[in-house]
Amino acid sequence: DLGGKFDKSFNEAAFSGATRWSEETGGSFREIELQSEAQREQALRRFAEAGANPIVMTGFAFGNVLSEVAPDYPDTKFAIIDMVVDAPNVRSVVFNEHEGSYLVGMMAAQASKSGTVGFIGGMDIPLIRKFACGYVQGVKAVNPDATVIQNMTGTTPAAWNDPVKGSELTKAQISQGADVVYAAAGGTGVGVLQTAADEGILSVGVDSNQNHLHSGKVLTSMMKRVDNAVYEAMTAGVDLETGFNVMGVANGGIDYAMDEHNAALVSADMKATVDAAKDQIASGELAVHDYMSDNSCPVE
Amino acid sequence: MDFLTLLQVLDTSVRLATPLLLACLAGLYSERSGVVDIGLEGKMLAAAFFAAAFAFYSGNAWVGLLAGVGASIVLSIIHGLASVTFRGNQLISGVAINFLAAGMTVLAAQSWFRQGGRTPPLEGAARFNPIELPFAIGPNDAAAAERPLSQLIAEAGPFQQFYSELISGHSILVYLALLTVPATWWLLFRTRFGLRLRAVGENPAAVDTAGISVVWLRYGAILICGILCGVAGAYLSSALQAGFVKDMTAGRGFIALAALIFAKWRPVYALWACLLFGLFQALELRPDIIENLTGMKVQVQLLGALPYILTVVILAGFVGKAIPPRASGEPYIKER
Amino acid sequence: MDKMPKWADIVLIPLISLLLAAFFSALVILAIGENPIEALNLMIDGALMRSAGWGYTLYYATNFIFTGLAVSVAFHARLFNIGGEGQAMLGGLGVALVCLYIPWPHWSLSILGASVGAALFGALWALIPAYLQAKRGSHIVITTIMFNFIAAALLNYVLVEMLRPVGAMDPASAKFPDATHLPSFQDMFSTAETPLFRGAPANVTFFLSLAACLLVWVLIWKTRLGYEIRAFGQSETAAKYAGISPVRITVIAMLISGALAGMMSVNTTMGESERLILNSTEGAGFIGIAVALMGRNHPFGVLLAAVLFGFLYQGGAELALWTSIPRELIVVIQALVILFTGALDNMVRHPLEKLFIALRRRNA
Amino acid sequence: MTAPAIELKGISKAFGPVQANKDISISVQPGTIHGIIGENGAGKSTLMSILYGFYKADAGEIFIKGKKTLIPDSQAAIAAGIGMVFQHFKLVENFTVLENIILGAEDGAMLSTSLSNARRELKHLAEEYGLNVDPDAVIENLSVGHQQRVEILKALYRKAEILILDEPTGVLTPAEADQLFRILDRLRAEGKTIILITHKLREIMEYTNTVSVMRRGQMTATVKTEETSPEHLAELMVGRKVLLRVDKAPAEPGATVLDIKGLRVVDDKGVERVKGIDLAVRAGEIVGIAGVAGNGQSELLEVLGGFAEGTGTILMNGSEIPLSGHGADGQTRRAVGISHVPEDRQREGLIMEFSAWENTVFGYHHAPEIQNGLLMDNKGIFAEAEAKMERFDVRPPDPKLAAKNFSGGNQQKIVLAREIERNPDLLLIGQPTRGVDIGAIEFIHQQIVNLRDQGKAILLVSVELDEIMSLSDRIVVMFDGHITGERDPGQTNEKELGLLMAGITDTSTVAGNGNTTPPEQEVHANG
Ligand SMILES: Nc1ncnc2c1ncn2[C@@H]1O[C@H](COP(=O)(O)OP(=O)(O)OP(=O)(O)O)[C@@H](O)[C@H]1O
Ligand SMILES: Nc1ncnc2c1ncn2[C@@H]1O[C@H](COP(=O)(O)OP(=O)(O)OP(=O)(O)O)[C@@H](O)[C@H]1O
Ligand SMILES: [Mg+2]
Ligand SMILES: [Mg+2]
Repeated sequence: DLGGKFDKSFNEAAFSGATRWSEETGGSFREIELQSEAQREQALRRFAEAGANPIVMTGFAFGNVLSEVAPDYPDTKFAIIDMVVDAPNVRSVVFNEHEGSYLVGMMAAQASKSGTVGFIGGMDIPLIRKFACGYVQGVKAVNPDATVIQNMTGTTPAAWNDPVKGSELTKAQISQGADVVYAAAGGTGVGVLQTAADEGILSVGVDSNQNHLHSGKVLTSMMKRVDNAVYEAMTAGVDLETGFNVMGVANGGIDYAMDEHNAALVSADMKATVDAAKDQIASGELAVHDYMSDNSCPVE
Repeated sequence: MDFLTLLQVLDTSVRLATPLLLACLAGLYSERSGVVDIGLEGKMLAAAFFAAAFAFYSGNAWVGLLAGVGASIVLSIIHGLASVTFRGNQLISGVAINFLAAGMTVLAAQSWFRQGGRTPPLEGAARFNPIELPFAIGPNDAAAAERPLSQLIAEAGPFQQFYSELISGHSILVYLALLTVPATWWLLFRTRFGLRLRAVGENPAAVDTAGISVVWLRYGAILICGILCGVAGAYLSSALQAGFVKDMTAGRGFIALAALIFAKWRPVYALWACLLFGLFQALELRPDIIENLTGMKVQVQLLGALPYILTVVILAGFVGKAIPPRASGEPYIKER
Repeated sequence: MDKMPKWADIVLIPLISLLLAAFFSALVILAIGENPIEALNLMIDGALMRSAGWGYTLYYATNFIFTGLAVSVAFHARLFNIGGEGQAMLGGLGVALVCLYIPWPHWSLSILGASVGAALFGALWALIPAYLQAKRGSHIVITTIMFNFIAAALLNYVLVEMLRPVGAMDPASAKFPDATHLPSFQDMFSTAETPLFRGAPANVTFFLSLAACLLVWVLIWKTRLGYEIRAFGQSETAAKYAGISPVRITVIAMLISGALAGMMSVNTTMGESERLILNSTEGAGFIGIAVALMGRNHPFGVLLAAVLFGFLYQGGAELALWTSIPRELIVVIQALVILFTGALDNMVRHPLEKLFIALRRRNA
Repeated sequence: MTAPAIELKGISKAFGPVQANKDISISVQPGTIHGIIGENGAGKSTLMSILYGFYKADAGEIFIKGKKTLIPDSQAAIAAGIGMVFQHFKLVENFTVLENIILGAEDGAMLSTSLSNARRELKHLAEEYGLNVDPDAVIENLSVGHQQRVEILKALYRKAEILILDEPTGVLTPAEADQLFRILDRLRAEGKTIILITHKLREIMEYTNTVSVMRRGQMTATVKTEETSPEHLAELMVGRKVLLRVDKAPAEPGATVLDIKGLRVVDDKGVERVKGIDLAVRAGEIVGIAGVAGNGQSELLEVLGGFAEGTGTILMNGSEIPLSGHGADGQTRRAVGISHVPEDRQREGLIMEFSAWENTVFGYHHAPEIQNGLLMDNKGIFAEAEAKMERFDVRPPDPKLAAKNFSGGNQQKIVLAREIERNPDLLLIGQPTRGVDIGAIEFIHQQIVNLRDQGKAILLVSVELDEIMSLSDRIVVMFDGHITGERDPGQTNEKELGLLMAGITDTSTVAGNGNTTPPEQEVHANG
């Protein structure tokens, strides 16, 4: 989606899924980054007419367009990520980001010494509030007295791409006492993680596994397996199963990242606590509130 | 708001004011010579990219700075060609330069690094790192004490807080930018070059008939403008940030122009104006402070628009009719 | 006595400038390792050789006609309106409110209503900078730029907090009712046997923009108001002598300019997306500057330049679709076009003038 | 005879299609004042600007003191000992006198030494030539006369041996002009060479040694001043006989058209420029306002014309007109029968980029007779413009030509044609012939008198005392925002008016003695 292919996060995940597919199968794919809204429809049609099948698109902004285009190309399969489009030849993939955010929130609360953690969102849209809300719930689950400082970077798409501001927001949060920050801000997050590393506090990455960006300084990452979703859609090819597909903790679509870069940061205790919650969510025992369900968040 | 919070906000203001100040002084030279430059934004952007790219290749922030300044100067020369040599419309030339920089930086970044129009992150000596002044509490002390820096500072006395938080710990370019203010004042009002520069912005015909070349004077000013914009851009990508991302100037060139008007084209006022705009931007990052001060929850959108709204308010309310250098914006045409 | 024939001024110079811009664009394409000839072919093929391509080209052109006219009307009063972007955004809001909250029986009525809404909101957004310029002397270039940023924040607030349907992810309004659907070129020109403009967003608003060209032409060159606007633009002191109120003309010219910029949203918001989205203007307000310049601030020139830029946009989209050339190439090409046609046009004009004078001397 | 101070050979210069100078040769003897006259647009300023290196000649050679000299820019001209005072001063308005003087002639890169050196030198020059100016005054606060002194000082500071003055007296009062010529005489006596461009034949006859006449880009004659006469020069200039005096019958004033009571005007800077004026103008008379520029005359005209605001009462044909707020604008004034020829035709009276025909309705574009429904009747306006231009002998008579392409005199004719042909009850007219050549002056004066003879009221402001004396039926003198006196032109003289213009109301010692007209008019002056 708008924000650029190499945001080290959402879009990059989609791209790497596609690349993985192409490397494994030798298939070829075309990709386009859009420059304008009117082009969304155009791109879909042109790809469909050129015989691309399936066509995978990432980002909720395609929703409207797809619902108009899909019926015109009944033989083409579409997959859309982050949005639900009800059409017989469309597979809609949505993620339970609030669940993953909950998990990293728990992690952050445990890692925090000051009892204050931060959240830095990208553009202020419901989706990002959904991230924030899940995160706060996770933090409070561990430490009900914790403070969560929340900032959104901006209100225009430029907010996905403003690391300078991300960096300054991080500094501001640090000066308010935050010692773990969670960046759900696309390219802006690069600045957040950088500053957190510079200033010696911990950060939490998003969408892709960002632990390696500053080894030993990124606590964990909330992984939204967009790459998997894209990979699966492409692997399925014309046989793509259409319909509604929720990716959550339960089916591995959402997870938090553990690897050699953050092994030293996460104690066994911390991991145990988070894994317990993960199991509960997976089994349905624990329901994390979804901001989008009613446009509000039970905790601040 | 306690003293330390105030210092923190001011600290952020200084950091954020630095690119504004450099760009504002750049604009000052240009407009004082009679050439309006709304392409500050584009020059900074181009400089930010080239500085980051060359700093990455060389591993040396100073090499990056030079490259950034070079890129900015190239755009300056284009502006000079358009507005001095070919006596075209200066506003339009500025608009074109902004577009050119916006497109070219991403194009070049993509073609060199293939990372979607950004440069790889800069590390170590490829960045301008904060300088710790003598006796200040800095990251080294924090490392030695094995405690967060913020805590150490919080425990220090007020003067030490002031010194360590606000005065120390900026990158060299911040201090350089601050030094540029008195240097500019001195150059403008105490030297022959300054006299001529001010004159050519007021009445180029007077300069011309006094036997001085209007063209060269203006190119001189435009060149200085390019250098300062170059430093501003390098600061953005290799001091404030660790690398280039597209459109990273985010309107700073325009805010700098507003500051220039607010400052009535005077260097010392420019410092205050830029610090004020820096403060607005710093406050935007601290909704908690605004909420404490006003006792209201502030909408993010309002917060984000705050610097722009305040700019308009200041221009309308406090500056009134600012009188620019008389010849600024008009090409000097002897014969038609 | 003029230095050269009029046709040279209005045709030859832009043409040569354009060629220069094309030449440098080709160099840029070469520099990033692509083939400029192929790129051009691709652009022409995608934008002009298929009816759907034209449908896109004209769709973009419609936007640029409106913003180009907006910039040029203000230019005639020597006001540099860089705020077309923000005015168009607010225009979109006007369109959305009109379409969402008034039950329209038929598109023909709704397009009128939406135009009024768009023009009103666009004009409103231009009013404050105009007033500040006229009364307080606040530089309009700066204030309109600031108002672009403020408009973006305002629109965001309205979309996220007010117009967004509950549960929707997009910061966008609900879809407009069907009665406000504007006939697209496909609806109008396609028949069962010959499908034309398939899926392209060009719609009746294009004809609205043509009408706007005509109206602006009449306004500027045939009416008292236009006379006053031009007089004021040429000399403020003389205008004052003639009893033309600077405040009045500044405000009126900007209102018209803002209204025109706002009307662009009829095309994007009502004609294409059929709902209000956050970023429907997409820089068209800025392209308007280039279009006005290339069109020499004349409505007919604006029309031609708008089509050219429409072609660039559509051709650029095709490039991005089928090659790995980043979309920013188009931004660079725009910059070069603005640079050569707007800022460096004397580079072409001066030698040409000399040439024509020499020719005349020889003939005399 | 010694080598000429300056010799120009075969100078040609074209501005685009306009051939401003065609193969001009001229030689100027050292220690003389050499006059140059010619119609507007004859190429005088261009020629001198070439000599000063401001423009580059297309062809030709320049010899200074017999030596061939290349003058590619003003730097070279200054080095060759040439100084020039342009018609429109080339001063930086918000700089001090001292800063203007050292600009381009600084000693060293630091300002402080240059400034102190210049201060010393300036004092010296001031004493030597009686050129007193405050070195720390800011230019924009100085009178034009003093600004001109600064220009002369600039040249002398640069050790100019040859001084060019382009229409130096156009904006000066008689007293200032006298002083200027005393200084020029002094310079000449020292052996300096002076070139003087002027439209005033009296100055030529009185002060020059030789005079050259230019016409349409060519040098038509160079003669010794003592061997010629004003009539002869005028004929050489214009190519026909010119009437140098205004030919007019005595006035027959009728009813009061304009009645001003207690008018006060405060300018943008908050300075009171008109300090309570009472004045009446009657039908069929020309009232001339004399005064040094900047004593409130301009502001008076601007308030009457509706583009400045004031307080007090003004009755036009017996009914009051608003002086501020709504209705105080040019449109409303025109509607009640006031026409206005502004002082600055290029900045106020015309839109230079508009074609002549569009300019012929400028200010009257709302008039109902030129409307065609909602639109303007452009065809009708064009046809009318063609006729007007013919009646007023505007050259070239091409309505499509942009105003900027006409010479100063012809531009003025376009303005006059527009304002006079409206047949106003009251014509306000400021500096009608400033910088206009004598051929055009003759015509313009005749038009003004004709209008009066049709029974119209005319209020004339001019800094040219000659013009005031010859056109007016009644002369009012303004000083410092007040009226200091009113005189009958037949019964006064330049000396007396000069005293009034300096604010001295006791003029008994120099009062005029021509007492042909009985003092029948009521006196409004209350200096
Ligand atoms: N800078 C210029 N560019 C183009 N044309 C010019 C320029 N200056 C003068 N001209 C033209 O050259 C011709 C000669 O002009 P010039 O100013 O030398 O006349 P002049 O004799 O000084 O007239 P005046 O008595 O009005 O001062 C005129 O036709 C004028 O329009
Ligand atoms: N830069 C220029 N370009 C074109 N024409 C010019 C230029 N400068 C002067 N002219 C023209 O040259 C002629 C003479 O110019 P000059 O500057 O002497 O003014 P003028 O018309 O004599 O007016 P005045 O002497 O009353 O100020 C005018 O026709 C004027 O329009
Ligand atoms: Mg002249
Ligand atoms: Mg003249």
